Parts: sequence; structure tokens; C-alpha cells
Amino acid sequence: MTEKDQDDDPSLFLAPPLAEQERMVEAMLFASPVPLTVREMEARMPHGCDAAEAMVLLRKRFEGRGVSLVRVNDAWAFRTAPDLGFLMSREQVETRKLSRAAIETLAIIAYHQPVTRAEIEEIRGVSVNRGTIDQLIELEWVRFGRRKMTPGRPVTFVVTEEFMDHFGLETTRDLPGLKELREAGLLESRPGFDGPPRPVSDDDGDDGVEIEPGDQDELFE
Amino acid sequence: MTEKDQDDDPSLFLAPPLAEQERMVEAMLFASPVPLTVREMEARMPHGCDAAEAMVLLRKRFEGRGVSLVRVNDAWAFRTAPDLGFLMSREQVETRKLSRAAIETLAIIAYHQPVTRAEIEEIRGVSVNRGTIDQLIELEWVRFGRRKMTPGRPVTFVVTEEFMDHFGLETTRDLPGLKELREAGLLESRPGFDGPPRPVSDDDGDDGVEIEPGDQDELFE
Amino acid sequence: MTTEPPLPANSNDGDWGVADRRASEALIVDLDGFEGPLDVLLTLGRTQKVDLTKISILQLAEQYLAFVEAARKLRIELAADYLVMAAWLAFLKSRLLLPPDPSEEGPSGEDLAAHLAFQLERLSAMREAAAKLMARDRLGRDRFARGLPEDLTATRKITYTASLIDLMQAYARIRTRDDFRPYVMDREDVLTMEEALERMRGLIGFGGNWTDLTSYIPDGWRLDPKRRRSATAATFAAALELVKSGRAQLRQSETFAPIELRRTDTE
Repeated sequence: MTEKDQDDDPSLFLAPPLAEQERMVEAMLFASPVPLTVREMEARMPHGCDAAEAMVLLRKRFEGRGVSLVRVNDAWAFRTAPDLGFLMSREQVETRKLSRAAIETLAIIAYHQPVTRAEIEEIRGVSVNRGTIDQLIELEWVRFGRRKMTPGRPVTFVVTEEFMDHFGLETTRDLPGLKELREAGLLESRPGFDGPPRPVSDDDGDDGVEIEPGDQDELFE
Repeated sequence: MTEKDQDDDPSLFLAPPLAEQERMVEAMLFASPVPLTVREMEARMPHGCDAAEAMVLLRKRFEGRGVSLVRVNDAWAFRTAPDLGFLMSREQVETRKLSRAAIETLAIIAYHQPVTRAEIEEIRGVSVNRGTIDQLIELEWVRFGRRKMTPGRPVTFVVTEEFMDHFGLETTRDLPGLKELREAGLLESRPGFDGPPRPVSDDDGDDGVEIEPGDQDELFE
Repeated sequence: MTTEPPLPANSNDGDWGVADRRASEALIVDLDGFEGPLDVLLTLGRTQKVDLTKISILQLAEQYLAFVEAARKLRIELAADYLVMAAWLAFLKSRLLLPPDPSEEGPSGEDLAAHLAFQLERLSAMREAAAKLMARDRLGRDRFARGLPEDLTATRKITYTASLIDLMQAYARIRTRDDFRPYVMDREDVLTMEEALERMRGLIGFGGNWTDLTSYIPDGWRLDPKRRRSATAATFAAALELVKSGRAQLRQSETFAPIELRRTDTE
């Protein structure tokens, strides 16, 4: 290819036409099992390519198709259109059924992240079973976040990109009903109250950890 | 039987528009782990669909694109365009699980960094193969840190940014301590769960391993 | 705020008490299905058939106390959490019924009730959110990733991977291993019975007279208390062995007096 020679001499270098770049982006996204960021794609493409622009074209092309481009945070992936799920019964993966506790815990982590175990317990009013968070981590839907800057510096939990990909969320801002919940003040914790007794967890009777308002904002900026 | 009748009487039955059928074929071929025949696809589609005709449209649509439809015996599959193979080189990495020795060594480095080889050996209770650390360095998860100001000025090891990226950590301080691991259900509480207890013979007679209290506090504060 | 006169106790029991008690017993039937006291409160709250924001916390407290009472009558053991909540609600109820005491510090009964209402609303909201989340078009169920892995077999590079769980478990394994290490005795300061027996077999031939057993303790085992204890025990056990095999006799004049050993004269 003459491309090689061009690379050696930058003055002669020409980025491939945009249509060609679109093909490249299409191929990479098709081949990748995980969502790819624009930056990751660009790193593989010849010099001078603009993956973001190619993405714009590609998205338009796949609008309303049987497979479409979905965004997961900063990354992109091809996924089949949800209305065609009925055709794919054979591809459906048997997922372990999550317990009610696990589902609730997952939702609390998603809506309140970063959230500590003590906060999850406060919201649910019961102690979190060992194994519940473990299961969510194993599913790769939950991971450890930054430690909270409160006494005891407890670890926090946050949801992952796999979680977003699984539930078809572009960003955590797209969580269903998030705006309403926030407006209703239901995502705040109201510190300073001797509310009803906190659940008695076996091994940490410790911290009355309160969320500082600032911590929450970080998530939903 | 009734199927036959319906087919004979088209007024009773309306197949989805061909464009819709094309979407279906597209989605099925994309999601299927094996190439699909026209007959297999038609079996999954609503009555009256003509997968062969939909395939004609779909093939045309993908002509010259970054992925194309290829025929494998009687069946069809999406493949990335051969001329774009150079973009796919990264997809061909074969990933293997890290050995137990390597993951243990890595864990010790992450939790105790900066740490010398002698210290790693002390904590693991067995000697560390040269190759183990080399492997971790090659993976770019571990690098050399500053020399320790102790006799012999031994080199230390620390974990890298790539390590944090891979494990989804912002800082190593976010690594959970033993108590938190236990709470998340990540710590087996039974001895001998993953193998027989350590032999008490001479091969690890150095078992009076003491971790200085200081080390511990730092970790599990 | 108008302070209503405190209601006489049980005055309105007749109004909803019976139905409520019945409902409480119905709840107890599937107590296992509940996720703690807050969950029970939420379920009880729903029976009020009003918006959660308009719920009567006083009535809710009554309902909950009836629930606990019913459990007690049916001799059902409630977990501690439930009882702690009952105690707290009884306290809340008294706060709500009595006129506020101006000298009292801390949040008022109304504040506490409002906070409980908030918690119930929040839990309920999280449940709805969870249901909405689970009802979304999910990957692997409604939406699918590419099924066919790319299998261009050009250059194959091997890379190693591990998950955070692997890492943490490895670390936990190392750090907890010592806890589970089988107990090993430090052998340096232990004289075994075999060693003592070996030694005494050689010496007993000279023991024609009654001799204090402690004189059989080897040199180097007499001063250090730990060593002396071990050697004494071993020597005594070895002596018993010798007696059993008929080679020696033991005697002790009184409790705690020295134990003496003599060879059995076979002639």
C-alpha cells in the first residue's frame, strides 16, 4: 500500500476518506465484544482519522435497523434492537435469578452511588447479607468506589459500565425516574436525626456514617 | 395444517413488511454464535416471512461496508471486511488467568507497596520466582519503585496506573481491607476451603512471619 | 400548632383495632417473606390506602405494635430488629400523644414521625426504581451483543488477566492463612516420653535402691521451668511404662511427697 509511504512523510499524508473511516469504525465495533471508546478506536486507525465524526455517520446509518449503536458512558457498541428480542430466544442466557434483596441493593447502589454498606442498610432497614454484594460484584455490575471521607473511611460501592450496558443506560443519569426521585428529595439522606433504629449488623455496629450533600453531587453533576 | 390454510388465504394473514423482515434477519445473524441458514431464520420469524428475500436486501445493504455477509456452506454470517483486518489485531489476544503465585504476589504489592522482594516472600511464606515478578512487570501492572533506605538498598515494587485501570480502582487506598472483604462475602471463612492447610514441614519453616503492626494499621484503618 | 388533648389510651381501639389485629396476624403468616421491620411498616402503611406522604404515622405505630402483639400471642419469635423497632415506635407514639415538653431536647415527635415517613417513602421509591430497572430491555434477554466471536487467526498474543475479586481473595487467603495454621508445638523445649524411656531403660539397671524420680531428669532440663515441666512429665510417664512392663516399682509415701523408683529385682 502507498499508505505506508505516506506515513513516512507527513506532508504527503492524507487521512482516509470519511466513508472509509466509517467502515473502519463499523468493523471495529462489530468485532469487539465490549464497548469501545472513540479514543480507543482512533488509536487503532491511521493517523488523521476522526473517529467521532465517523461515528456520527455510522449512527445515522444504523438508525432503525435490526442492530443499532448504543452508547455506554463514553463507549459505543452494536446491540440488537430490543423489539426483536423475541427472535433470539436461543441466544438468551439463563441468568441466575437475583433475590429481592440483591435487586434492591443493586438499585440502591445505582441511585445513591457512591454508597457505603451502612447507607444501604439504612435505606433498606435491614443488614446486608454477606453474599448479596458479593453476587453483584461477581456479575460485574458493582465495584468498589472511592472510600468515603467520613470517620472510618468506609469503602463505597458504585455500578459499572457492564451494569449500564446490561440495562441499556447511556449514563447513570438515565436511570429511570432519577430526576423525579431527586426532585422529591428521596435520594438525599437527612442527617442529624435519631430515626428509627438502624439495623443491627453482626460485624459492624460502628459508624453512623452520614452522607455529605457534596458527595452526592459528584455523581449527578 | 391450519398453517397451510392460512398460507392459501393471504387475506387472513399479513407477513411483516419486507423492510421489517430485513431487520429481523440482520439481528439474528448478528446475535447468533453460529452461521444461520435461511431455513433456520425463517423458522424463528413470524409466519409468511421470506428470509431468502430479506437476505438479498441485507446483503446489498452491506456491500462494501466494514462488515459483510459471508456464506458458510448453506449458512450466513457477518464477518468484518478482510481489508480491515489490520484494525482487528488487538482482538486476537488470548487471555489467560494469572497463576495463583502471580495473583498473590500482585495482591501483596498492591496492599503493601512499596514492597521489596524479601518482604513479599515473608508475607507469602514461600520464595517468589524471578519469573513471577517479571511477568507482572511485563503486564505493566507492576514497576520498580524507589529503593528502600535499608541495608543493601533493595529495590521495591509498586503497582502502576495500568493496574488501577484494569482493576477499576482510583487509588490503592480504595482496596477493601479484610473486614470489608468479609462483609462483602468475599472471604471464605472456612479454613482449607481452597486446598489443604499449609504443610508444617521445613520447606516453609520460616513461618514465624510477623507483620509489623504498623503495616496492618495502614491497611485496615 | 394546636395541641390536641391526648387521647385516652385505647379509646379508639374499637374503630380499627379488630380489623387491624386480624391484618397483623395475616402478616405474621408470611413473616419469612419480609425484609425486616421497615418492610413490615411499608406493608402496613399500604393498608391505610393513602398516599405514603399522607400516611398517619401514629396509626402506623399502632398497627405495628398490634403486629408485634399478635406475634407474641401466637408465640412467634420475632427477630431482635422487629422488637427494637417496636420499642422505638412505642416511644414515638408517646411523643406524639403527649403535649410537647418545652424542656425536652432533640427532635420533636413530629420531626421523628416525618423522618420515618421519609424513610418509608424512600424505601418504596427504591423498590419502584428497582422494578423499573429490572423491566428494562436487558442485554442477553432483549438486546444482544454479537454472538460470533471474531476468529481471525493471525497473530496470537497471550495476555494474562485477573479480576479484582481474584486479587482480593488472594490477599485475603494469604492474610488469613496464619489464623488457620495447624497448631505446632515448639519442640525445642519438649522432652518426649520416648526419649525419657530410652534414657531410663539404661539407668534403671543401677537403681537398686529407692530413688527420687526427679533424679532421673536429665541435666540441662532442671533449671528452665518450661523444660523442667516437660522433662518431669516425660520421666513420670516413662516410669509408668517401666512399671507396666514389670521392670520397676514406684512408691509415694503421701500426697505430693516425692515419688520414688526402684528396679524390680528379677532374681
